[in-house]
Amino acid sequence: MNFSYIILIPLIPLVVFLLLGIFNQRIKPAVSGYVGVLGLLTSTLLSFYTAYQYFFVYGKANGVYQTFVEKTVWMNFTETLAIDMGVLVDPISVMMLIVVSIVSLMVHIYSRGYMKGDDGYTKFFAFLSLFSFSMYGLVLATNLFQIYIFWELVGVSSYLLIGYYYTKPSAVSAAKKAFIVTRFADLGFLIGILIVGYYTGTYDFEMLNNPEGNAILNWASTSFMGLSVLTWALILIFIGGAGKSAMFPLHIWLPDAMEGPTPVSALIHAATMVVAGVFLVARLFPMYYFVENGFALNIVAYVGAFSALFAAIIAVTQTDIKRVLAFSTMSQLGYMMLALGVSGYDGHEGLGYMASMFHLFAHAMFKALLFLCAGSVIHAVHSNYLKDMGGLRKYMPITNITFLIAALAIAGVPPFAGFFSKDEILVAAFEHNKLIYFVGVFVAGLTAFYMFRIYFGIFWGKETKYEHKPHESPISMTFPLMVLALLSIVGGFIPFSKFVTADKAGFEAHLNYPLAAVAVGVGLLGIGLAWAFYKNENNLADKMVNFFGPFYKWTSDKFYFDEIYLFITKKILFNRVSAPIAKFDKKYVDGTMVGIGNKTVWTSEKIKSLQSGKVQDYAFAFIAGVVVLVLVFIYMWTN
Amino acid sequence: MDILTLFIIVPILTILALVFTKGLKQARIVSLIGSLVQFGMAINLVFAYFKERAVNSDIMVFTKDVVWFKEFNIHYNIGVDGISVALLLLTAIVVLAGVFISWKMNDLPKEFFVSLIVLSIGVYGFFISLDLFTMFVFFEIAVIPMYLLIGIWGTGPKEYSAMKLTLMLMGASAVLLVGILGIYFNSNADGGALTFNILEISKVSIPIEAQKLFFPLTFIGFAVIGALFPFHTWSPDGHASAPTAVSMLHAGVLMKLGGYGVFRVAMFLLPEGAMHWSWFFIILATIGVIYGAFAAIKQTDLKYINAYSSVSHLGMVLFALLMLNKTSWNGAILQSLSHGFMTALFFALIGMIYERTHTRDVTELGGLLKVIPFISAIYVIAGLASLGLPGFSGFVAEMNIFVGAFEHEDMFYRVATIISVSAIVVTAVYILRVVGIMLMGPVKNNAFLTLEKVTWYEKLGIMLLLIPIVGMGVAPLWLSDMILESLHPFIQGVL
Amino acid sequence: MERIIFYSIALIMVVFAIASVTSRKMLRSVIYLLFVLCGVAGIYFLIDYNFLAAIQLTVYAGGIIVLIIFSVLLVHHIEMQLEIAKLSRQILTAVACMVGLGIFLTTIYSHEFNVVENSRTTTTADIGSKLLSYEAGGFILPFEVISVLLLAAMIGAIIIAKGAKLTGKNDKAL
Amino acid sequence: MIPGISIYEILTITSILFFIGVYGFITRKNLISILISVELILNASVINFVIINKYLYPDMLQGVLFSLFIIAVAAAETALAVSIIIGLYRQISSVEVKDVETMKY
Repeated sequence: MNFSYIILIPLIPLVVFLLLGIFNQRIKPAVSGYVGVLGLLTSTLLSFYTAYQYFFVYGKANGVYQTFVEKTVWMNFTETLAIDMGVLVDPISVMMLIVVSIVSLMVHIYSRGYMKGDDGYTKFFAFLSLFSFSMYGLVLATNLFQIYIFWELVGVSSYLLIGYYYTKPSAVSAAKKAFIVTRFADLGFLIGILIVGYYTGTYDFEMLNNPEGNAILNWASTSFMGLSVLTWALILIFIGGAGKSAMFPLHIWLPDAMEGPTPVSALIHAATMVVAGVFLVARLFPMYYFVENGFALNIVAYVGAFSALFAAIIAVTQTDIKRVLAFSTMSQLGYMMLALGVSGYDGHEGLGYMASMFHLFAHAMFKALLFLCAGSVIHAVHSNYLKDMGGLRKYMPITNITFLIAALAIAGVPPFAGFFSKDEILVAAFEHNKLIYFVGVFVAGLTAFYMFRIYFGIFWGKETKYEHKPHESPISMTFPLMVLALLSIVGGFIPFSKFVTADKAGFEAHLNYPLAAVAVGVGLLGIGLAWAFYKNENNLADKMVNFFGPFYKWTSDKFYFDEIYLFITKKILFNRVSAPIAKFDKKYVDGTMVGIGNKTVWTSEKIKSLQSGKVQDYAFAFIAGVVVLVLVFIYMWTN
Repeated sequence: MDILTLFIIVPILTILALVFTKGLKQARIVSLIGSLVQFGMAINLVFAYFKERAVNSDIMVFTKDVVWFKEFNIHYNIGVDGISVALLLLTAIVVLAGVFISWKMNDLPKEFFVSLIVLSIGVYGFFISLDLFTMFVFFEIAVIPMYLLIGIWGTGPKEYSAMKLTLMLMGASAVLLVGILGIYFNSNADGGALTFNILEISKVSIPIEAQKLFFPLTFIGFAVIGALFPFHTWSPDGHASAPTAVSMLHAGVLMKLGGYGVFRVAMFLLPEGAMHWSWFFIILATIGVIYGAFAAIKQTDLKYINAYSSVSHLGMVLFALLMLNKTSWNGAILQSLSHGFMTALFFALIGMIYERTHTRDVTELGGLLKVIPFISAIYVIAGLASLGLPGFSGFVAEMNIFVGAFEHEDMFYRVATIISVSAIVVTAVYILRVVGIMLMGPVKNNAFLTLEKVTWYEKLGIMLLLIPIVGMGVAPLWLSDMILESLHPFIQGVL
Repeated sequence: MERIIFYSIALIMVVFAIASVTSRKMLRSVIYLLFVLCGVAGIYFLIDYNFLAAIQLTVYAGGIIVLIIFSVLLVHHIEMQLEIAKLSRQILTAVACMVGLGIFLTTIYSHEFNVVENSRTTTTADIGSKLLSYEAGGFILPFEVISVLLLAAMIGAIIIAKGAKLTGKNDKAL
Repeated sequence: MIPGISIYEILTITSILFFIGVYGFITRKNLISILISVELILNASVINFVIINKYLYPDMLQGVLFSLFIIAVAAAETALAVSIIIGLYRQISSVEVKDVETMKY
């Protein structure tokens, strides 16, 4: 079982990145596109080979999928604590390899058409490769520190790609926002890592996740403020995950991140990087589940559920199609989180875990597809706004069909991929927590509604006057659409419960027909409403807007979260903390030092008049001094 | 001639050769040759060190001892361990890069290069000395040329800055001298011969009362040059006024003398004092870390931003040293190295930007990525390195510091650690702010469109600094292990 | 008889000395000084040092005073009132001087002088031979030094008083 | 020897003269007046030399000779002082002390 070749999967994009980055100016754009695609194609093939080998050839022993680790020391902290670099092969990492590979490859191909003629074509592919490298590194990480390292690297690739149109101020500030918000979350992650490292003495997932290992068994040994320190650590780590996965209230960067080129949104902000948070929780799932009886896991569940609901509500009111998709992403990520949150560990109990991973997989396909379709539409009409679109089905048939497939998939209509994964999630939620279940069902309805709202808004509805007649995108762009659409259709039939489960043993999952019926019903209801409101021009939608009144306004302004954050950063952090510190430094700290200097000068200024230049003064001082000295001496002698 | 004394001799020879040069062209060629030789020697030293270390397990290797002032038992006593080797390499690289960056130094080139090399003599001497007094002498040699370099070749209120810097550092030296003499007079409690030799002093136990008295003096004396809050204010003004190469050398190397001195003298010779006082200085260092970062957010002058960022980063070094364990000490040394390369790179880039646009005010700049892509891209990379991105040296250093600092269990240390850790977010804020305003966005001034592209010597200077940053960040193992090994005898003293 | 003469000379000296340092008219001040110097000569006469007294009269009273009077006349209007120091300054100085005087006097009076009763007179010849003697205790070297000093002072005085031209040249040279 | 007059009385007189000279030196504001005060101080000390020679060491002439030297030096000094005063007066038209303080600080 030699799997050292797996190291090549991340390394090839890295080499491509270095190549394109260093010879940026000297490479013809067309060549760089081919190099990028080719590099990723190799990685993709290797990923598929790995998956085949792992799942079907050697992965299983005694009915349980084994974890294979190959690693080498990267840096020593102490005699026992070190950062290792290596690859870890287990079901979720292999699954993530597949997800990343497919989406990334599709996006690479798509970008060749989408970015054609752009100034920074080579740079774009370089950054894409950097991102792919980081993402592969992240999913293959063997320990917390390695995942943190790649975590930061995906963060920075995301920063670079969001700020790709760097002359546009909105893109610059969006990139900055994304990086700083996620960095803030990473602070929690890092502190969590430090705590884990200190109290368990290891960063290795194998050691940490072993249900019979010291880390999990001794969770109660140290407590802080009523909770085990490990619970705190897991909560902090979850904050890191929540930052990347745009969970409430760290979600504000995701909608703005849509300033990046659309392929980037598809790759990073829909399919891969944003699921890193979910992946992180899944990666540490045994710890979440066993430490303090899943206290931290409950938090994950509620945060996920709330984010799902919150984002879905906002998505209904947005008019920028990419933002609708962004909030939809956030909502679906909430879904995955809540699925993890309601999951158990053994066998069928771990349904939530399996469902979450399943949904992650399916979502990656159809959400990437949605974004790429949106990109195709934007490419055609040169606008992000719903009001500039309408009736495009005639001009862009392929985009129309693929978008419809994706929308049906996300709405949970059988037999598309979303139906199966969402159904498993709802079943898991129903079995563990009814409240979360109802939230889930409601969100499913909302999802169907807003997704078909934009679908009808774009492809049906009133035809807008276009300056240039929109046309279907080139084959390099539609090919990925078709591939992803195909995957969105058949993806649901993959028997995930055989492969990816919490205890790695696999189980038989069955459809729960009553619950599935409810979910499908709600989805169809949402689609029906959207049909009624938006398929043809009518004023039903406006009536609804008026009906909800101020609530609509809040929602479309995203509940003013951006403003709150802006207030905290600009008003409080910049003006109430930073500016006073800068002033304090100038005025008091520096002032004291300069003051000491000035006092010295002042003193000498004062005493220099003693040196008046008048001989008489000196003579007087001399005489008086002699007299005084003599008196002193006499006094001392006589005593 | 032994391998270490050459580090003093070669610069002296360079200076002698410089005296006979005429004009910029000859001066820079001579300095370049001198610093290239120095650079080669530093690399050779690394290999020689590994070779020697394999057969020699003394604390210091390549030692040599010559009496030069008998009455007070002052020796020219030199030797290196892994830490000094790393710092010597840093110095050689930064000096070489500094020569490249000063390629077009048109005013009084000869005098400029002479001062620069005198400064480097001080630094080299400081890192190889094992005798407190000799160390102090070299320390002063390093500080004095700063006055000339800033006062003559500087910009802006240069006289004021030069004066402020020199006076504050001199003040610190005075305090330091008291500390060193305190150590000297307690170096033999049983009434034997007094000594300045660090290794010998470390073997005797200085009375606890004396340690408590002299630790703060020694610590502050060294830490002022390491920009300890609230004695950091010389640094923003000094850096802002200094010419590019001097800023590089100063922030990159000279400020490292502080951390190194604290470690070699204050911590090593006065361990009980260190433990007694650590809480107090941890508070100062923590304030410095977070305070420097916040102060940097509001600055508009590029050099001020970088200077405050140095306050923050070097605060981290002192913070790590005060944590008194191997991991954090390793982090402190790595952070010194990493900050040395990074900040030198920053100052080099700022110098290039200033040379082209004639302003350092961030608000006047914009869209530079479009007009000078190479410099701007490297600035972004340096920025990312500075905010502790994995793959660059800063990350390696900071993680060591944090993991080390986290080994203390009690609440005080925990809080201090978490505050310091949170500085990484603030760092991101000010770095990205500059990157966003200055490099990205639309080109603000049409005059920028004709800016000169990067030249070969600038590229060389940049690459010299960038390679170690990336090297340390990607493969930290050999360096970190070399330092860890050298730390061993030092940590024994504390435990 | 000598007592009476001595006391009257002493009185004159002290009174005129005080007058000399307090008078606000320059010329009067100089004349008062002349009286003091004459008093000094008187004391030399009393102790039988006639040569010294003569020197005192010729050099001091004759030479120096004339010099000073000249300079006064050159730089001053005779009627001009001199500025005087602040009262506080005067009092302070007076107190310091009084205390100093007190210290002097207590020291003097507490010291037992080994007075030798005599009535020797010193002739000019004695002084002359002593002054030019090469032997031990002779003063030939100081005598020569003083000669050089006087010469130097003479040249110096000429150069300084000549002033403007020379300094003008010097300025150029600088 | 002055019959009936002890050395103490003479020394008292010279001390008084000396301090009058000091007083004048410190309080007068005019260079010439200061010169006058200096003469007083010199004279007081010259008398001391002579008197001590006469009363204590009548066989020797050191005191007398020294007083001669002092007189000579005083003459030289006065000559120089007067020339300085005149030179100064030519330059700044004043011989007041307050105008001559370029040596301060």
